[in-house]
Amino acid sequence: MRKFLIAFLVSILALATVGLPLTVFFVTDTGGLGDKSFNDSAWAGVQMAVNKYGITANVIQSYEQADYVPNLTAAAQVADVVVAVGFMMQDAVAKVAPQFPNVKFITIDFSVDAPNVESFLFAENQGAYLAGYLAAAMSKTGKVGFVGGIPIPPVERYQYGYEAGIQTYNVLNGANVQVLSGYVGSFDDPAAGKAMTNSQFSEGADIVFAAAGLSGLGTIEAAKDAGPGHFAIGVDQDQDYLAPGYVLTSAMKRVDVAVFDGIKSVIDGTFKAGTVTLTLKDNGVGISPMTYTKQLVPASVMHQLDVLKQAVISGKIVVPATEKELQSFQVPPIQF
Amino acid sequence: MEKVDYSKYAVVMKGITKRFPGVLANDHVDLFVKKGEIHAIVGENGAGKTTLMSQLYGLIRPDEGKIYINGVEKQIRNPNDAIEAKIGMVHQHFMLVDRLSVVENIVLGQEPVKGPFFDLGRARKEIRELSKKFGLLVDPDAIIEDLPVGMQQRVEIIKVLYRGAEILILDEPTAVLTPQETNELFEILKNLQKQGRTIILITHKLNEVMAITESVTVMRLGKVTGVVKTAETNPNQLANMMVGREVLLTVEKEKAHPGEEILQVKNLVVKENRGIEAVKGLSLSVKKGEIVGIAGVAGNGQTELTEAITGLRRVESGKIIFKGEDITNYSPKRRREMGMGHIPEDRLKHGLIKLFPVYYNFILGEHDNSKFSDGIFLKIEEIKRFSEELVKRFDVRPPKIDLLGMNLSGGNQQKVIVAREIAFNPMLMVVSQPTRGLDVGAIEFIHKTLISMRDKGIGILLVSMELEEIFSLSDRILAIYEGRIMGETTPDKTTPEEVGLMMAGHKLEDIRQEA
Amino acid sequence: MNEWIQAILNVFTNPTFYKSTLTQSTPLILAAMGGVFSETTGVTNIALEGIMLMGAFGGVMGSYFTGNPWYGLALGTFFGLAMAALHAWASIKYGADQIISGTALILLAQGITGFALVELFGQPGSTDLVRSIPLVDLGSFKDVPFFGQIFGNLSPFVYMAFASVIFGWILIYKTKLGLRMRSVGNNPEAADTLGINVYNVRYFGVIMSGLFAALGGAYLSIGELGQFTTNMTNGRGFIALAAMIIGNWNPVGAMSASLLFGGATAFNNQLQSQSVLNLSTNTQYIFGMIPYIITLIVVAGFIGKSRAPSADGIPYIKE
Amino acid sequence: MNIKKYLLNEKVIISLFSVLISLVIAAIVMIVIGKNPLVAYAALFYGAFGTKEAIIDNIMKASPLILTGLAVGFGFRAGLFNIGANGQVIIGALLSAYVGTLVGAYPFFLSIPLVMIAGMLGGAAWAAIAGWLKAYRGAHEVITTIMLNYVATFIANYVVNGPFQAPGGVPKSPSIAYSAQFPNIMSVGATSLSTIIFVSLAAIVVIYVIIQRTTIGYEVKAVGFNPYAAEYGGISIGKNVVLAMAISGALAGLAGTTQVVGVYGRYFGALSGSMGFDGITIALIGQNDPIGIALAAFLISSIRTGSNQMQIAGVPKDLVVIIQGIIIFLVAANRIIKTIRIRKRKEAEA
Repeated sequence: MRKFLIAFLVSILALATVGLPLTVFFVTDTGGLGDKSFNDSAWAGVQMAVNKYGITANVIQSYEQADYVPNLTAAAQVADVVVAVGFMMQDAVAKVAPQFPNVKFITIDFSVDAPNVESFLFAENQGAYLAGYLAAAMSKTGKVGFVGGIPIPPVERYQYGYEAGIQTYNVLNGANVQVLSGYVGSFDDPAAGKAMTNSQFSEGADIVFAAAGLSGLGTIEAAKDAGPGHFAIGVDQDQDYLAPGYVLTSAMKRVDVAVFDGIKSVIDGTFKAGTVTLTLKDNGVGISPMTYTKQLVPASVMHQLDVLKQAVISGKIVVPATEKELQSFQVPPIQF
Repeated sequence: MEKVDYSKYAVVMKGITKRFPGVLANDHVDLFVKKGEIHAIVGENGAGKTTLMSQLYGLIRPDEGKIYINGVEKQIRNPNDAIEAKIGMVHQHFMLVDRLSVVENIVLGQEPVKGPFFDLGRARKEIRELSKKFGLLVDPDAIIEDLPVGMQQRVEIIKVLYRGAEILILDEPTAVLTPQETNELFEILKNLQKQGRTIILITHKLNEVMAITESVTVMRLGKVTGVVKTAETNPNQLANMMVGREVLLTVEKEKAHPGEEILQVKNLVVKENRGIEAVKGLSLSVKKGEIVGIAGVAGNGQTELTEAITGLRRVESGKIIFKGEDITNYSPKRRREMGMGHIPEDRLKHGLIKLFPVYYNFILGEHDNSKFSDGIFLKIEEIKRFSEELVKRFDVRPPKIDLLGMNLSGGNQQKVIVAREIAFNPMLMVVSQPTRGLDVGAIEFIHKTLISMRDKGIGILLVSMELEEIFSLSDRILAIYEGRIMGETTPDKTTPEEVGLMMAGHKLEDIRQEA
Repeated sequence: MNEWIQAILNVFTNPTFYKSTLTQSTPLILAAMGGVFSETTGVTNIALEGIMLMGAFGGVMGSYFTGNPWYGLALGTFFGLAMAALHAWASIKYGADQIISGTALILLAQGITGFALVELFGQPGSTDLVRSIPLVDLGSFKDVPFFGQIFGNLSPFVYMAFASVIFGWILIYKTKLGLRMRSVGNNPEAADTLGINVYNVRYFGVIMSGLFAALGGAYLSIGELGQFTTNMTNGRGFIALAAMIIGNWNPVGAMSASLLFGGATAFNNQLQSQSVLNLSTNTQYIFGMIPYIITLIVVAGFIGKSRAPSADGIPYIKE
Repeated sequence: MNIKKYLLNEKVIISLFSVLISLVIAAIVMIVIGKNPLVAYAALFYGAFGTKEAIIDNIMKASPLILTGLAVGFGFRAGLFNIGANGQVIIGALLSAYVGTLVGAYPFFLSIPLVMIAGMLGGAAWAAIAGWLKAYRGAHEVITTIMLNYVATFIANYVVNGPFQAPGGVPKSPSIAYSAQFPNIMSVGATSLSTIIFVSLAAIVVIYVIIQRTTIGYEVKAVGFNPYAAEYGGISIGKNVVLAMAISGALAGLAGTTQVVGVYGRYFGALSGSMGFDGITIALIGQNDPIGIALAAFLISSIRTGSNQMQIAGVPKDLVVIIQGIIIFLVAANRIIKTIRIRKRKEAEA
C-alpha cells in the first residue's frame, strides 16, 4: 500500500515536470504570499519567468520556521532552481544547499556562501533616500513621517536611508523638515498602521512613508482618508495604484527583477554563485515612476532627484544604512 | 378497578413510574391530595418523594403514569405547564438568584412590563400587597445573598403565590429553620390553607406531620407503603411504614468517662466567605472520651466553626488549643499529624475525591505518611493492602478498591471517610453532619462507630442539624445561634424545646429564669 | 525630563489623541459587549478573537461581491452569528468545555479565513481593496476647533459601539429579557424552575455576542481599511475579553476598560510621533507590552476586584 | 496493560472519532473546491512518511510537540488550562540560549545539563507567575497566560533586536557554545535527527511516573479533581497550583530549549511557532495521558509535516488549521460524538 502511494505521488510530481525545460520551486518565509512585500514580489518574478520561458513553477509556503529546512529539501528534491526569500531562512539554506549541488538556489535578502547559491541583497536605503528627499521637498508642513513594522534590518535600512534623504534636503535647501518615526510592532495589523499614521498626521506630518508590510496598507488608507495634501509612500513594490493620487511614490526593491534575472541566468547557463547587492545603479532599488503623482512634483525637484540619484550611483553620496551611519552622515556639497 | 371521582382532588397522580440509570426512583406511585388539605409525603432520604414532586412540577417527566389536576388530566412537561395549572413549588435548596433583589427573584419569568421595559415599580407594589395579604413581610429591594435563610424561604413562598398557585409543594421546608421559625411557617401554611390553598409537604419529621397535616402518604424505596389520615395514626406507625421495621430511636450507650481536656476554643472569631463574621467570640472545650454535640440550625456558624478548628478557614481572632498546644495558625496537615480527624459536613465537597479510586481516597490526608510514601514515590502495594483491610473491616460495598469514589453509594462513601479517619487513630474527631442523606442502616452503623470511638477515649465534637441525633449521641450539648453558644446542658437535664429555644437565640439562663 | 513633560502635554492637547482613542476603542468596545452578552447568560466566550476575524472577513467578502459595503456588514455579522451559534450549540446543547470550544473556534476562524482568502480572492495575505462603510460627516461641525476635529468625521461603527453599550445596558438591566439573562447566568436551575427556558436565553446571549464581536471585526476591515488581511484582529479579541473582565461584566465598565486600552494605544502612537523625544526604535517593544501588563495587574485584583456571573462557564445540563 | 481494554476506552474512541470526522470534513471541503481529497491525503501521507527525510522531520517536529502537549496535559491534570505554553517556550528558549552562550569553557556533561536547567527554570518561572496569580490573587489562568504570551513575545523581540543580538543585524541571538549543543543521531541531507527526541521520550516517562507514582502527582491530581477535598486532606492548593503551573511551564521551557540546543543552535525568530496552541490540541487528543499525548504529538506532527506536500498538490496550508480546529471542537464537545454513537447504536438495535 505504502509503496503504491509513493509511486503514485512521485508519478504525479514527475508528470508535472517531465518534458519541460526547468522546474522552479519558490519557498516562502512565514510571512507567506500576500505579504504585499518581498514574497509577493519574488513570486511575481517567478511568474515573469514562467511567462517568458514556459518553465514550470510551484510554491511552498512555510507555516512556521521549523518548516524551512524540510520545505527547502522537498523543493530541492524535485526542482532545478529553488528560490528562498527572507533573511530568516539564511541558516536553513546554508544547511540545505550543500546537499544538492546540482540544484541552483536563488536567495533574497540574505547571502549564503556556497557554489550553487546566488544571493541578492538590496540597498533599500538608497531608494528610501530618494523617497526621503522627495518627501521633504513636497512637505507643506515641514514634517514628514515614517511608520515601521518591526525594527528588523531591511526596515531599518529604509528608515535611515529615508531620514538621510530628509537631512540632505535640509542641508541643501536650508530647510528644517522634521521626521516623526514610529513602529507599530507588527507587519500584519493595518488598523494599527492607520492609527499610527493618523497620529503622525495630527502632529503635523503630511507625508508618511510606511515600511511595515501589510500594516503599511493602513498608512495608505489614512492618507486617502485625510484627503488632499496628505500622502503615503509605499514600500517594496510599486504601491502607487493602491490609492491613486495619495501614494506619492513607493520605495521599491526589485525582488521580482532579481528573481527573474536569477532564473534567466540558469536558463542561459550564466548562473554565477555569489552575492549581488542590487542598488540604484542597476535599478534594483529606486522609487516608483509616480504614475499618478508625477504632475504634482515640480520639475526642479524631479531634476534634483536625478542629480542625487547620479551622485549615489557614482559613489559621491554614501547613503547610511544604520543608526550609527546616519549619525556620522555628512551631506556632501551637491550642485543642482 | 374501583372508580374514583377525581374532581374532589386537587392533585391525583396515578401510576407514576420514573427510572434513572440504575434506579427505579418511582414505582407505580399513586397520590391523592384533596382540595384545601395539607397533605404530607413522608419517607426516608431516597424514598422518591422529591422525584415524585419534581414530576408534578414538570422539572422531570414521568416514564409512565398520569396526572390529574382538579379532576382534569394534565400534561405537565415543564414548570410553565405547572405554573399554568396553578402549581407552585418551594424547593429544599432554594431556587433563588442570589445576586438579584427580592423583587427581581419573585417576578422572574412573569415580569410586569411597561412598553419594552421591565416595570420595577409595579412589581414592587404587587409584592407589597401580597406580603401584606399573607403576612409575609420582606424588603422587596434587598439582595437575596444578604438575607437570612428564613427570609429567603419567605421569598420563595411569595414567589409561588405571586404566580397565583393554588397548590403549593414544599420540600423539606423546615430543614433550615429554628423551631420558632418552623412554628411561624406553620402559621403561614395554615393561613394559606384557610384562604383555600392546597399544600403538599415533603418531610421526614414525623412530629411536623402530626402537627399540621390532614393526611399522609408514606413512601419507601420508590413505592407508596401507606396512605393514612393523620388523625388516625401515630408517629410509630408512620415510622414503621417509612423504614419497614421498628426503628431504634435511641442509641444504646454506656455512661461516658471523660478524661482530660483535649480541645479548647477560646473567643474564636471567624468570617464566612463574604467577609461577614459568622463565629463571634465562641468558646468551648472537648474532653477525651466524650461527645460534645453542637445543636443549631444550618447557617449559624457551624460550618465556619468546624472549618476553623480543622484549619480549613482562617481565624480572625481567638485561640484554638489542641493537646495543650496553640494550633490557631497551623496548617490542616499539621493538625492531622497531631491527631485531629475530621468527618466533613459535605462529603462530596470535602471528604472524597470522586474521580480518585477508593484506595486513593483511603489515604487522603495521609498520602505523605511514611507508611504510604518514601517522600517521593507512593507505596502503591502498601496502600492497596491497607485499603483492602479497611474495606473488609467497615464492610464497604462493593468491596472493590479500584472503583472510583463516585461509583459508591452515599452510605458507602461515608463509610470510606469514617474508616479513613478512624484508621489513623485520632485523639480528637471533628464530626459534622455524619448521617445526612444516609439510610437507616448506615445511620445506625455510623452512630455505633462514633460511640465506640468515644469509649476508646477519643474526644468527639459533633455538629448536627438533627436535634434527635444530638440528643441520642451527645454527652454534653451546646446550642449555637449566630456564631455564639447560647448555653450548655446535658441530654438528661433538658428537653428538645429548651434546646430549640436556644437554637432560636435565647440564652439558657434566660429560658430557665422565665420558667 | 522637560521634553517628556512637553511631549505628554502635546499628546493630551491634541484632538487626534482623543479621536484615535475612540477609533482604537471601537472594535474593543463592540467585542467586549459581545463578551458581556454571552457571559451574562453564563457562557464563557473566549472565541471573540475568532468571531471578530470572521466578521472582518465576511465584511470584505460581502462588499467585494456586491459592491455595497452595507451588504458586507450584513455578511460579516452573519458569519459572526454562525460562529457564535456553533459555540452555543456545543456549549449549551452538548455541555462542552466552553474555553476549549472557544479555543477551537479561534483556530477554525484562522483556518477558514486563510483558506477562503486563497480560494475566493486567489491570493493569501490580503484581499483586494473593497468599498468601505463611509464616514459620518458632520458638515460644518468639522470646523469647530478641537471637538470638530474629534467628532467631525467618524466611522458609523464608533457610534454603533457606543449605541451598543447603551443598548446592552438597558437590555440587561431594564428589560425582562435582561433580568432573565442575569438569572440564567447566576442560577440557571432557579430560572428553570420558573419556567424560563435556560437554553434559549443562553442561545440568545451567545448569538448576540457573535453579532457584536463580528461588528467589531467588520470595523477593522470595512470600517477602517476596505481590506482584509490575515489575522488582522491581532489579539484584539483577547484584549476585549480582558476589558470585559476589568469592566466587571458590565456594559459600561467594559466600555470604560476598552477606552482605557484604546487610549493606551493612542497614547503610544502619539508619543512615538513626538519629534522632541527622538525615541530609539527599540522602545516600541516596551510600549507594546503596556496594555498586556495593565491587564495582568487588573485581573490580579491589584486595582479593584471583579466578580464573574456565578454560573459563568458552567454548562447547564438538565437531569 | 490490557491493550484491548485501552483501545475500547471511551476517551480513546472520542479522540479517534474526532480526528476521523475532521479529516472527513476536510475532505468534503476539498471536494467543494474541486480538489481530489484522495490525492491530497496521499500527498499528506507521503509528505509525512514517504522519505527518510520526511520521517526524520516528522520525529523532529514531534519532539517539542510532545513536550508542549505534556505541558498542557499536566496543567489539565491539575485543573489548569495553560494556554500560555507559547510564552513559556519563548522564555525557556531565551534563557537556555543565554546560558548556552556562557558555558563554552565547560565540557558537554556540564554545559548540557546547565542549559537544560536554565530553559526549564525559565519556562517554570514564567508559568509560575500565572500560577501565583491564580492561587493567591484569583486571576483566571487563561487570561493571564494569554497576556504573558504577548509580553514574552515582546521581551524576545526586544532582546534579540538589542542586548542579545547576534552581529549582523538579524534578529537572532548569538550561537550557543558547541559544548551545549545536542549531537545528531544521523543526518540525511540537510535533515538531521537530533538526540532531543530522547529528551522528549524521557519526559514522557518522567511525567507518567510523576502522575501515577509520586506524592506530587497525587497532590496535583487531588487539587485538580477537587480542591476542597485536597485542602481538607492537608494538601496546599496554592502551593500545588503554583507547582503544577511550574512543572507545566518547565516542560514548555524544555520544548523551547530543545529547539535551541538541537535545531537552531541559538534563539531565533519566532521560535515557538504554534507549538503552544498545538500543545492544546495534542493534550486534548491524548486525553492528558502521557502515552496518548506522545501518540497525538506524532499525529499532529505528521499532519503538519505532510501538509507541506499537500500544498504542492494544491491544497492551501490553512486546511491543516481547520482540521485542528475541528478536532479540538469535537473533543471539547465530546458529547456530540457520544450522541452520534448512541444514535447509531439505537438505529442498529431498531
